[in-house]
Amino acid sequence: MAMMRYAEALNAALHEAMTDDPTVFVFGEDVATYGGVFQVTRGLWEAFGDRVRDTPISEQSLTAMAVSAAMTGTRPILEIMYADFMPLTLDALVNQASVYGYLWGDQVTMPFVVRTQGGAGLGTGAQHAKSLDAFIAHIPGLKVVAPVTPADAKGLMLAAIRDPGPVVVLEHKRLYNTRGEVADEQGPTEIGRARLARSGTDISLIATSRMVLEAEAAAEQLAGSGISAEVIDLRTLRPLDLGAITQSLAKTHHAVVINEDWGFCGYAAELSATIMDHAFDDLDAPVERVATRDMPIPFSEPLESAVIPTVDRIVEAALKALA
Amino acid sequence: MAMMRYAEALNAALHEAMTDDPTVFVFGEDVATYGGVFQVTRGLWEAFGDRVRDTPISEQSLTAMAVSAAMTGTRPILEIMYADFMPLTLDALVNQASVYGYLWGDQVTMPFVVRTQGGAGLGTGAQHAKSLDAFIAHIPGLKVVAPVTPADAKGLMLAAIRDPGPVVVLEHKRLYNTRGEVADEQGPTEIGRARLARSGTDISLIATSRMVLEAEAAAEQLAGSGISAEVIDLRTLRPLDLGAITQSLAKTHHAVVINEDWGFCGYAAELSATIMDHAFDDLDAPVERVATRDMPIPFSEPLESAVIPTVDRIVEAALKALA
Amino acid sequence: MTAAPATPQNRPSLDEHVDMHRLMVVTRTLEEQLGVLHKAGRTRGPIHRCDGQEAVGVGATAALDPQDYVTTTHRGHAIYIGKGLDPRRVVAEILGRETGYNGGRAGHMLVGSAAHGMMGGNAIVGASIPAATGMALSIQMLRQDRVALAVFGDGAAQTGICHESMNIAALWRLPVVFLLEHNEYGLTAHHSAQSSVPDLHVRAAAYGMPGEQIDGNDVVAVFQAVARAAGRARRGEGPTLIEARTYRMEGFSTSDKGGYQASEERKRWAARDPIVRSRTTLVDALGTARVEDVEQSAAEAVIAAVAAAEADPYPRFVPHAASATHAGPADRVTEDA
Amino acid sequence: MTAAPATPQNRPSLDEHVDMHRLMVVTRTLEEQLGVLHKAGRTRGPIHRCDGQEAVGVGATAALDPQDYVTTTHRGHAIYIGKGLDPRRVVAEILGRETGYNGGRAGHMLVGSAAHGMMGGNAIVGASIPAATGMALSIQMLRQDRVALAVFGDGAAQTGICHESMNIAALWRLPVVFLLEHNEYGLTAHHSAQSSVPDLHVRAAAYGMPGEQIDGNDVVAVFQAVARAAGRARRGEGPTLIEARTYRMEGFSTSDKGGYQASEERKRWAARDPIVRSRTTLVDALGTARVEDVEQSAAEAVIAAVAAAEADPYPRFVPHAASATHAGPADRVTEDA
Ligand SMILES: Cc1ncc(C[n+]2csc(CCOP(=O)(O)OP(=O)(O)O)c2C)c(N)n1
Ligand SMILES: Cc1ncc(C[n+]2csc(CCOP(=O)(O)OP(=O)(O)O)c2C)c(N)n1
Ligand SMILES: [Mg+2]
Ligand SMILES: [Mg+2]
Repeated sequence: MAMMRYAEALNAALHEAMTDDPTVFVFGEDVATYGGVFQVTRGLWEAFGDRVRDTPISEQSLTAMAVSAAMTGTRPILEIMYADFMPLTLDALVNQASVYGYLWGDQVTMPFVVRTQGGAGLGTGAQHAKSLDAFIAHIPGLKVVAPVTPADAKGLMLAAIRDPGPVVVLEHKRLYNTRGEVADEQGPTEIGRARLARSGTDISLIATSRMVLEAEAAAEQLAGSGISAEVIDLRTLRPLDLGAITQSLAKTHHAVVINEDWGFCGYAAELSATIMDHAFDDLDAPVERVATRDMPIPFSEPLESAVIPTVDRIVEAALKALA
Repeated sequence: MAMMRYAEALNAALHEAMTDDPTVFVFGEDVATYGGVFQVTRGLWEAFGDRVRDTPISEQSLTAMAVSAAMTGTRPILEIMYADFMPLTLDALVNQASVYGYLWGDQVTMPFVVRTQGGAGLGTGAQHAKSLDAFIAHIPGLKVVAPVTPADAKGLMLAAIRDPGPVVVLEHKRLYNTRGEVADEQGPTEIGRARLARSGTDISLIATSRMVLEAEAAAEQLAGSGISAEVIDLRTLRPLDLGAITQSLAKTHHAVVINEDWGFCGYAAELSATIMDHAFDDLDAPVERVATRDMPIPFSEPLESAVIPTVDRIVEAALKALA
Repeated sequence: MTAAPATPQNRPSLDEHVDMHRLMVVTRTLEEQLGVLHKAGRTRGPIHRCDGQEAVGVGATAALDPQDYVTTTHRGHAIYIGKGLDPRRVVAEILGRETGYNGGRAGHMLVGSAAHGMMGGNAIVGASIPAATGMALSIQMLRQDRVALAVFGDGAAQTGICHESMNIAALWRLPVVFLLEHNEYGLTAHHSAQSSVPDLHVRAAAYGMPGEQIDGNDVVAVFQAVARAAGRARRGEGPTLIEARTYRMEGFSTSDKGGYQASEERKRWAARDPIVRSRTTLVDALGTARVEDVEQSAAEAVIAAVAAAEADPYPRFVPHAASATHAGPADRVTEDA
Repeated sequence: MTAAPATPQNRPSLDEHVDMHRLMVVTRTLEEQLGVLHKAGRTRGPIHRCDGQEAVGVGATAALDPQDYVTTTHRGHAIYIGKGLDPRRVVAEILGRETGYNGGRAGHMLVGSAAHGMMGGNAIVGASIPAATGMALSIQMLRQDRVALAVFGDGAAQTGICHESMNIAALWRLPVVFLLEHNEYGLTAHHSAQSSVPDLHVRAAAYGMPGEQIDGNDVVAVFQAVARAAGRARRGEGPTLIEARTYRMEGFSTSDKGGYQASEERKRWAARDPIVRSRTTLVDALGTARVEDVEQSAAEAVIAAVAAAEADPYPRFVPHAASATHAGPADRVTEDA
C-alpha cells in the first residue's frame, strides 16, 4: 500500500502494462521526452524508447491511426491533451472505431485507449476547460471510464489497456495532484462497476469524475442538517452500472445526478433518463440534474466559478429533491 | 398555396433569401453545378453564380470558415452532405462558433447556417445513415431545427438564414420527396416553437424530424384501439419549446419521446430528463424513450429495419406507458 | 533486414499479367452486373462502380504480398477482387446477404476481410489514409515484414487527414504506400474545382517523400510503381506517393443524375480502356484464343457468382452485445476499499 | 481595382520603423511583467509569452491597413499590441478584469477586438488558419479592399485544417496571407519531431502559391514580406505562405517545466534578439538618446498599464441568454395549419 498522486497511479499503470505486453505503445503530443504536460507519461520514454512517441499536432489522424493500429496487433494508448480537443477525434471514434466491432464481427479486435482530461476551475478558458463526456459516451462500441481515486486511476487504466475494445479514459486536470492509497498489487478495476463512495439512506448523489469529490463534500454538509446522503461514484460512464443506481434508489427514493459536462443533452440527462426508465416507481421526487451551465466556460475566476457545479449547488439540489 | 416537395421548399427558401440579401452565399460539396446530391440547391448557381460554390472535401475547414465569414459581414450557408460527417464540424462548432457570442459579446454576430441531413432506412450503411442530433444540440449558442413538413422546411430555413446566430438545420433523406402545402407567402417559422401535429388526450408522442410521421402513424393505430394520442412535432431541438411539452403533459399525463439518434446520451434522453425536470408531478407513468438501437446501423434491409424506430415500437411504448 | 524484393523490372511476369487481366475482367463484369441489377431494382442504396479504373486496384494489389494490408474507399471493388476475395461473397455482401463477407452488415462500401489483409472499404472520404498509416505504425512497432497500402481519390487528397497522415508517415518512415487514384472527379465536381494544383504527386515534396505520377490505365505501370514503393517501405525507407491518373467511366454512383462530364472527355478516356490495352499486349504474347478464354471464364464466373449470391438468404437480426449501454448485472455495488 | 500599394521597397519608413520598435518594446515589457506577476502568484491559468518573437507579430501587423483582419494563436500578445490594442485593456483581459477587451471572459488566449480587426487569439492549434481564410472568403464575396492575415505556428502547420485551408485559399485566390511563425518548437517537441520537412515554406508549392522563408527576427524583413503578400492578396492574386524563422526564448507557457531546450541553442538565438537588432539600425539613424527615449516611455507605459489593470475590478456573472436551452414562454403550441 502506498500513497500516490492520481497522476502517479496512472503512470504506474502505464509502466506496468508496457512492461507486461510488448504490443502496448504510447503516443501523443509531448508524451515522450517531456513526459506529458501533466506528467502522466513521465519516465516511459526513458524506459521504453521508441514505443513512446511524441507526435505532430494531428489529433484527427492520430485517433484514426490508433483504431487501425489496434486492428492489426498492437495496443495503442493515445493521449489527447485536453478533452476540448475530443471533437477532432470523433470522426475516428464514431465512424471508424464504433462500426467495425459489429460490421466485421470477430475478424478484428480494437484494443486501444484514448486518454484525455477535462474539467474547469483552473482558469484555462473556454477552449481548455470543457468536459465533453456526452459526446464520447454517446458512441456505441466504446467503453468510457472516469476514475476519481488514485486506486481506480490505476485499476481502470489497467482494465482499459487490457480490454479487447476501445476505451476512453476521462481523467481530470484537478485530480492529478490528489493523493490516495493504492495497493501495491492493485490490478484492473472491473469496467462497468460503480463504487459506493459513501453509504446513506435519504438521497442518492450519483456523480462522475471530480464531481464525486464535490458530492462527498455535499454529503458531509447534508449530514450536518441530519440528511443521510449516499454517494455513488459511477467510475464507468458506458456501459453504465444500472444495478448500482436502481439499488440505491430503492433505498433512498431521491436522487441528484452530477456531471461536469453541460446539462442539455449531457451525461446528466442520460442519468436522469435512465432513472426514469428503470426506477420511476421508486422516485418520491424528480431527479435533480447538476451540471455545468449551458454556456461557454469563462476565463475570469468569479465567472468560471459561477458556471461549474459546486458543493452549494449539489446541496441545494438535494434539499429541493427532499423538500 | 402550392403542393411542394420538401426539397423544393428548402430550395425556395434558399432562392428567396439569396435574392433578398446579397450577403447570403451557399457553399459545400456538389452544391453548385450539380445542385446538391439531394438537389436542394438546384438552380442557385445558375441564378447567383459565384455566390454558390462547389468546395473541396474539407468539412473541418469549411465549417470554421463559415463561422469566421459570418463574423465579418456575410451570411454563409454550408451544406454538410450527411449528418454522419458532422463530427468533422464539431471542433468549429463547439470550440469556435459556440464561444464567441458569449466571450466577445456584442462585438460580433455569427449568422451562418449549416444544413445537413440524417436518417436511416435507405441502405446507405453505417457511415451514411446516422442522426447525430445530440452532438449538435449539446452545444451552447447554437440553434438546431428539424423541419418535417414542407411548409416548415421553407419557414425554418428562412428563419435560420435570418437568425443573427448559428443555426444547424437537420434535414432528413427520407423527407426530401415528401409533399405538402406551402403557402405562397410562407415566411419564417419562429425558431423555438413546437407544432401540434395531432391533438389527443391520453398520451403525448413527442417527436422530431421524420419520427413525427412515424408518431402520426402510431397515433392513428392507437386511435383504432380507442387511445387518443397527441403528437407534438418539436421542430426546434434547441432551444426547446418547454411550454409545448408541459402543456401537453398536463393534459395527457403520459409520454413517449421519439428521436432517430441513438438513445444513450441521445436527444431522447434529454427529452425524458426535461420532463423529469419540469413535469414530473404530471406523470402517471415513466416516459418511454424510442430511439435507434445503440449500435452501428447495418446495411442489409432486415438488419437496418430492426435497428431504427418504427411505428410498431412507438405503439408498443405507448401501450406500455398506458398499461 | 529482409531480402530485397524482386526488382520490379522483372515483373510482372507474363503469368502475373494474365492474372491481372483476369481480375480486371472479373471487376468489370461485376460492375456491369451491378448496373444491371440496379436497373432491375434488385440492389439497395448507392453503388459506386469503378469501370475504367480497374488497372489501379488490380495492379496495385498484385504488387503486394498476401500478408500486406490494404485500405480503400467507397469505390473499392477492384481492390476487393485484387486482394483475392471471392466474388461470390463480395456480391453477397453488396446484396446484403448472410453469406457476404460481413454478413450483410457492411454493404458494398465497407467490406472487410482481415484474413486477406483487406482492411476495409471506407465511406468516409479520406479515412483510408490514416487507416493504412496506423497499420503501418503497427507493422513498424511489431517489426513485421509487411506494408500497408492506402488507396484514395483525388477528392480525398484535399482532406485534412491526408495531410496529417502523410506528414506522420514521412516523419516516422512508416511502411505505407499512398496510392492516389485520380479519376478527375470528386463526386460531381471536377478536380479543377477541388484542387489548387492540377498534379497531386507534387505534394510528396511537402513531406520530403518520393512522389510520382503514372498512367493509371496501364496495369503494368501500376504494378511496377507500387512494387517499387512497397520495396522502399519494406526496406525501412518510408512512404511514397503515387498518383495514378485514370477516369471514372460510369457515374459517381448508381444515384448519379449525370450531366457534368463532357462527352468529349469520356470518349478520350474510353479509347484508353485499361482492359483493352492490357488485352492488346497479351494477345501479342499469347494469341487471341488464350486471352479470350481467360476473359470468358472470368466473366462467366462472375455471372455465376451473382446468380448464386442472389439466391442466398438475408441475415436475421441479432443485437450487438459489445455496443451495450449497460453493464451486465452485478450482485451489489462495489464497496469502497 | 484598388490602387497598387506602396512598394515595400520604400517601406517601412523610418517613422514606421521607430513605431515598430516601440511596439516590440511594449510587447517585451508586457511579457516580462507577466512573468513577474506569474511568479508572484497574481495570474491565473497558463500564459504563453512570445519573448524573442516580437518582430513577427509587430512587423506583420504594421504592414497591414487598419481595416485588415488578423487571427492569431495562444501566443498572440505581439499581434494584439501590433494591431493597436490598448495595453491596459489587454493586461486587464489577461488578468480577468471587467475592463479587459472581453470583460475577463476570454482570457489571454482568446482576446478579440473587432473594431481593431483583431479577430481573435485562438487556443485551438491551427484554428487561426481557417478563421482568416473564412474572413478572406467574406472579403471576396463582399468585394472589399481588405486582407486577412493568419498567424500560426510550426506545430499548427501539421494540422489537417492547415492543409484544407491553404488548398481552398489557393483554389479560390482568397485575399489571405499565411504567416507561419516558426519558433522551432510546438510545446515541448522540437520541430524535427513534428514536421517531416525542416523548411515549411516548401509546402506552398503543394498549393501552387508563392512561399518564402524570411528572418523572423528582423522586423523590417517581416514588414516587407507581409506587405508584398498583402499587396498580392489585395490585387486578387491570392494567398502567400511566409515562413518566419524565429525562436521562443521563454518556456512554452508559465507552466512549462523546461529541460528540453539546449542552452547552446538559446544562446545562439539570444544573440539575434529582434529588439537588439532593430535598436542597432535605429541608433545608427537617430542616435542613442532618441531610441532610448522611445524604449523607456514604451516600458513605462506598460508598467503603468499593468498597475492600472491590477486595480481594476473583476466582472460579475450574468447568465448568457443566447446560449439558452429553452425558448421563451409561448402562450400555446402553434396549431397545425
Ligand atoms: C468526409 C466525407 N465527405 C463527403 C463525403 C461524400 N462523398 C462520397 S464520395 C465523394 C467524392 C470522393 O471523391 P474522390 O476521393 O475523388 O473519390 P472517387 O469517388 O472519385 O473515387 C464525396 C464528396 C463522404 N463520403 N465523406
Ligand atoms: C488542437 C490542439 N491540440 C493541442 C493543443 C495543445 N497545444 C497548445 S499550443 C501547442 C503547441 C503549438 O505549437 P506551435 O503551433 O508551433 O505554436 P507555439 O506554441 O510554438 O507558438 C499545443 C500542442 C491545442 N491547444 N490544440
Ligand atoms: Mg475522384
Ligand atoms: Mg512553434
